[in-house]
Amino acid sequence: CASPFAPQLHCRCCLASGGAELLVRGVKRHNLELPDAVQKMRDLLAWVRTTLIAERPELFMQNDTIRPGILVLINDTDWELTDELDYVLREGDSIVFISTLHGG
Amino acid sequence: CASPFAPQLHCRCCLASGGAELLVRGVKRHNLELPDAVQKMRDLLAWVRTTLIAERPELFMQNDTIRPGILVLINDTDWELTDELDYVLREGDSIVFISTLHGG
Amino acid sequence: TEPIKTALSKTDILRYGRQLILPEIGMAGQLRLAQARVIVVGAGGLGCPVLQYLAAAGVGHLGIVDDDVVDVSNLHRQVLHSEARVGIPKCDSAIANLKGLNSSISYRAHHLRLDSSNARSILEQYDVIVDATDNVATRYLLSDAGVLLGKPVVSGSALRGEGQLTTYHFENGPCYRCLFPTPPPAETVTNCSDGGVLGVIVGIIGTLQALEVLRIIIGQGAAWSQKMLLLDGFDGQLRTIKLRGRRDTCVACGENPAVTDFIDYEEFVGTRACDLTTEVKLL
Amino acid sequence: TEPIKTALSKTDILRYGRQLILPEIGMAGQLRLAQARVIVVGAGGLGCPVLQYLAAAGVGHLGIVDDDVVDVSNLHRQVLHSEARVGIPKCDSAIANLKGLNSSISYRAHHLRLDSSNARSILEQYDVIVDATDNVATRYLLSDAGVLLGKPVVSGSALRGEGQLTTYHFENGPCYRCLFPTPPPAETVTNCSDGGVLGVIVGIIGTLQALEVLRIIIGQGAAWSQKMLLLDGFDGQLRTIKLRGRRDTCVACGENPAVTDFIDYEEFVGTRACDLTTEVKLL
Ligand SMILES: [Zn+2]
Ligand SMILES: [Zn+2]
Repeated sequence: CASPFAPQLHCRCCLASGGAELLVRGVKRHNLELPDAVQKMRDLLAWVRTTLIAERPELFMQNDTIRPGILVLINDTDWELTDELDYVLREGDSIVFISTLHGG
Repeated sequence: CASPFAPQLHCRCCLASGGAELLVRGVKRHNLELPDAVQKMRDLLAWVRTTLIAERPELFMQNDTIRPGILVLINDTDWELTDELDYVLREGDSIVFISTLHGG
Repeated sequence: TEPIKTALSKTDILRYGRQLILPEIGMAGQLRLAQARVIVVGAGGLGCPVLQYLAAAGVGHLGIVDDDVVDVSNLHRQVLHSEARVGIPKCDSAIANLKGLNSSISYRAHHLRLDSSNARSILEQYDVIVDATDNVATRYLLSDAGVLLGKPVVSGSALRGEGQLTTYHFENGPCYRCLFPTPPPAETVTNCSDGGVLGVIVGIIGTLQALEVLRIIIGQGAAWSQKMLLLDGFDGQLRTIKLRGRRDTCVACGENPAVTDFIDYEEFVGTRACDLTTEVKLL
Repeated sequence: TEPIKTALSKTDILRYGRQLILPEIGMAGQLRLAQARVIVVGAGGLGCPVLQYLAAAGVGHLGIVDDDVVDVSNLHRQVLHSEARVGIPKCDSAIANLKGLNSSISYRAHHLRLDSSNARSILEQYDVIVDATDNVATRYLLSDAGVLLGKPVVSGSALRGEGQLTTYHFENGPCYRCLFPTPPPAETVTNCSDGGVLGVIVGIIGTLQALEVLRIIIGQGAAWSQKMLLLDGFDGQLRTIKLRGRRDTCVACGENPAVTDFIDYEEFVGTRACDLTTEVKLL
């Protein structure tokens, strides 16, 4: 998908970093073509869990939402500043899952 | 004007840095309301020179274009990748003048 | 406690002249730096560049907390230490180097592991807390310290080719618990010794932490409060993301805080602070 | 010339273990670092962090060009030097410090000012050129050297609270002359000694330059070719801008280059390389 430095159109870009990429096949950038059933972030999380995650889905989600320690960004903004699970996805949205780092 | 990290709407943002701000009243961010006569970058340069620059305009422009050592960015892209002087300004464009630095 | 400096000397003006002439610093800013007290928790990969640039800039009082000793495997990223000082405490090794760079700073070594029993008495002596640690338990401790003692916490972290930087509890910004009310599963936590890190990543994040501390001291405000800087060195990307503000319901910094004193952080995060024994490292 | 290292020793593996385990480095990447030859032009504010992190990471051969001696007014930003080494050449001071950090690197001091008479014989010995200088003339010289000798130039600069970073002559990226065919008016040029600089700004840009060099050596490509990183420390902003590519009409790297050998750069830019005597400093 498009780099974060360019406008994102015609793709729903899904990025994982900070280690969260290890859950989604070790790949940081996913250019997703989502089925029509995926309308909200709630649907996207469930879809990512079943489609992209091969093992240990509990390290991605807990109780129908993201597990503690992963930040969710919608267009570079903390999803807590949006409707979170109820956020309605739009064409070209950039979704990022960041596992926070603890090393130093 | 809006920060470069937020979408720029309803403003033509003009930014100067790297020392170029010293030419435009020492201010880095200018939220410009341009008269209708300013349509292209060519017009903008002339308008900035007469409106914002108090002294020594030759340190901003030479021969009707920007002087050597100042990079011009249109929406974070080198203006050489656009139509340069003939670029037609659009509502919300971010224009940046960067004087390159030489210290170290 | 030493007397507070009230004026710059001629020597100071010679030494700091190149930054004194900046309007954002000036004589007043340089004097604020000289009076400032900063505690850097962790004299490892992040702590080294933070200490180096704060000492160089003339921050008058620098405290260092670390209970570890220098190992040869640290030297690819912990640039204040040296081959000759392998085996000696990192606090002492760092101070030996820093004294050579700027002998006019007052350095204080706290050669211990921070916990609920000692955090208050140490941290209350300082104005700004730098989180340069490598484990989740100490990050919660430092965030709570920021809230309980009313000090900003400039927090950096790094792993593999990535780094993150944010400032907690500054003006209306969030604390660590606002972002992460629940600790991550212990098995998802990896530190640099286990997961590896490219040395220059901690160098970049550490120098940016030093900038943030200097901004706070001279009254320019924090650049990364309610924001997080993300560095991906192998992707070649630097991005700033927008974070939530302070949460009214936060148990530490909210309206009705439940956390009114330091707790047992190792128990809270369910792992030892030093992360020596984690086994599964999926994340 | 020393023999080229063909395998890592057990000591290397102990020392670099934490970065060796990264898939982007591995044994092969670490060996490439050991074999690499990097020249850092300028052992000042930018050069110090570049050298520190390249030496720590195990870049096998480091050359340093600088004709200056350490002054106490350097110490607020030039963190490899020390109070005890004031008055000695910066090359030697830097190497004294770096040897303590990593004695296994081969260091070479070039205690001189680069000009058209000595540039080729010095620079051709290295694989990557780091531009950590403080004047326009040497920047043109290093860019031309990159083109004439076929080497990438990782260029950093800083002034006051701002910094810039870009890589010249890497794959299809521009050289300095592609961006700036004409030198700026001499009166608009200010260096750090005259204009001042916040020390940590050069620290941030220098560590980012070190990252760029490491990326190039291990074959990850340049992150800032055809791009420029802009840091505004007092604004708290880091931005990456998109630059033009290589210009067909460039007199140095274009289709029909007019610059086929080194020229007199001080004459070209109309000012002395050391910028000692500029007076009007509007920009
Ligand atoms: Zn909170
Ligand atoms: Zn060129």
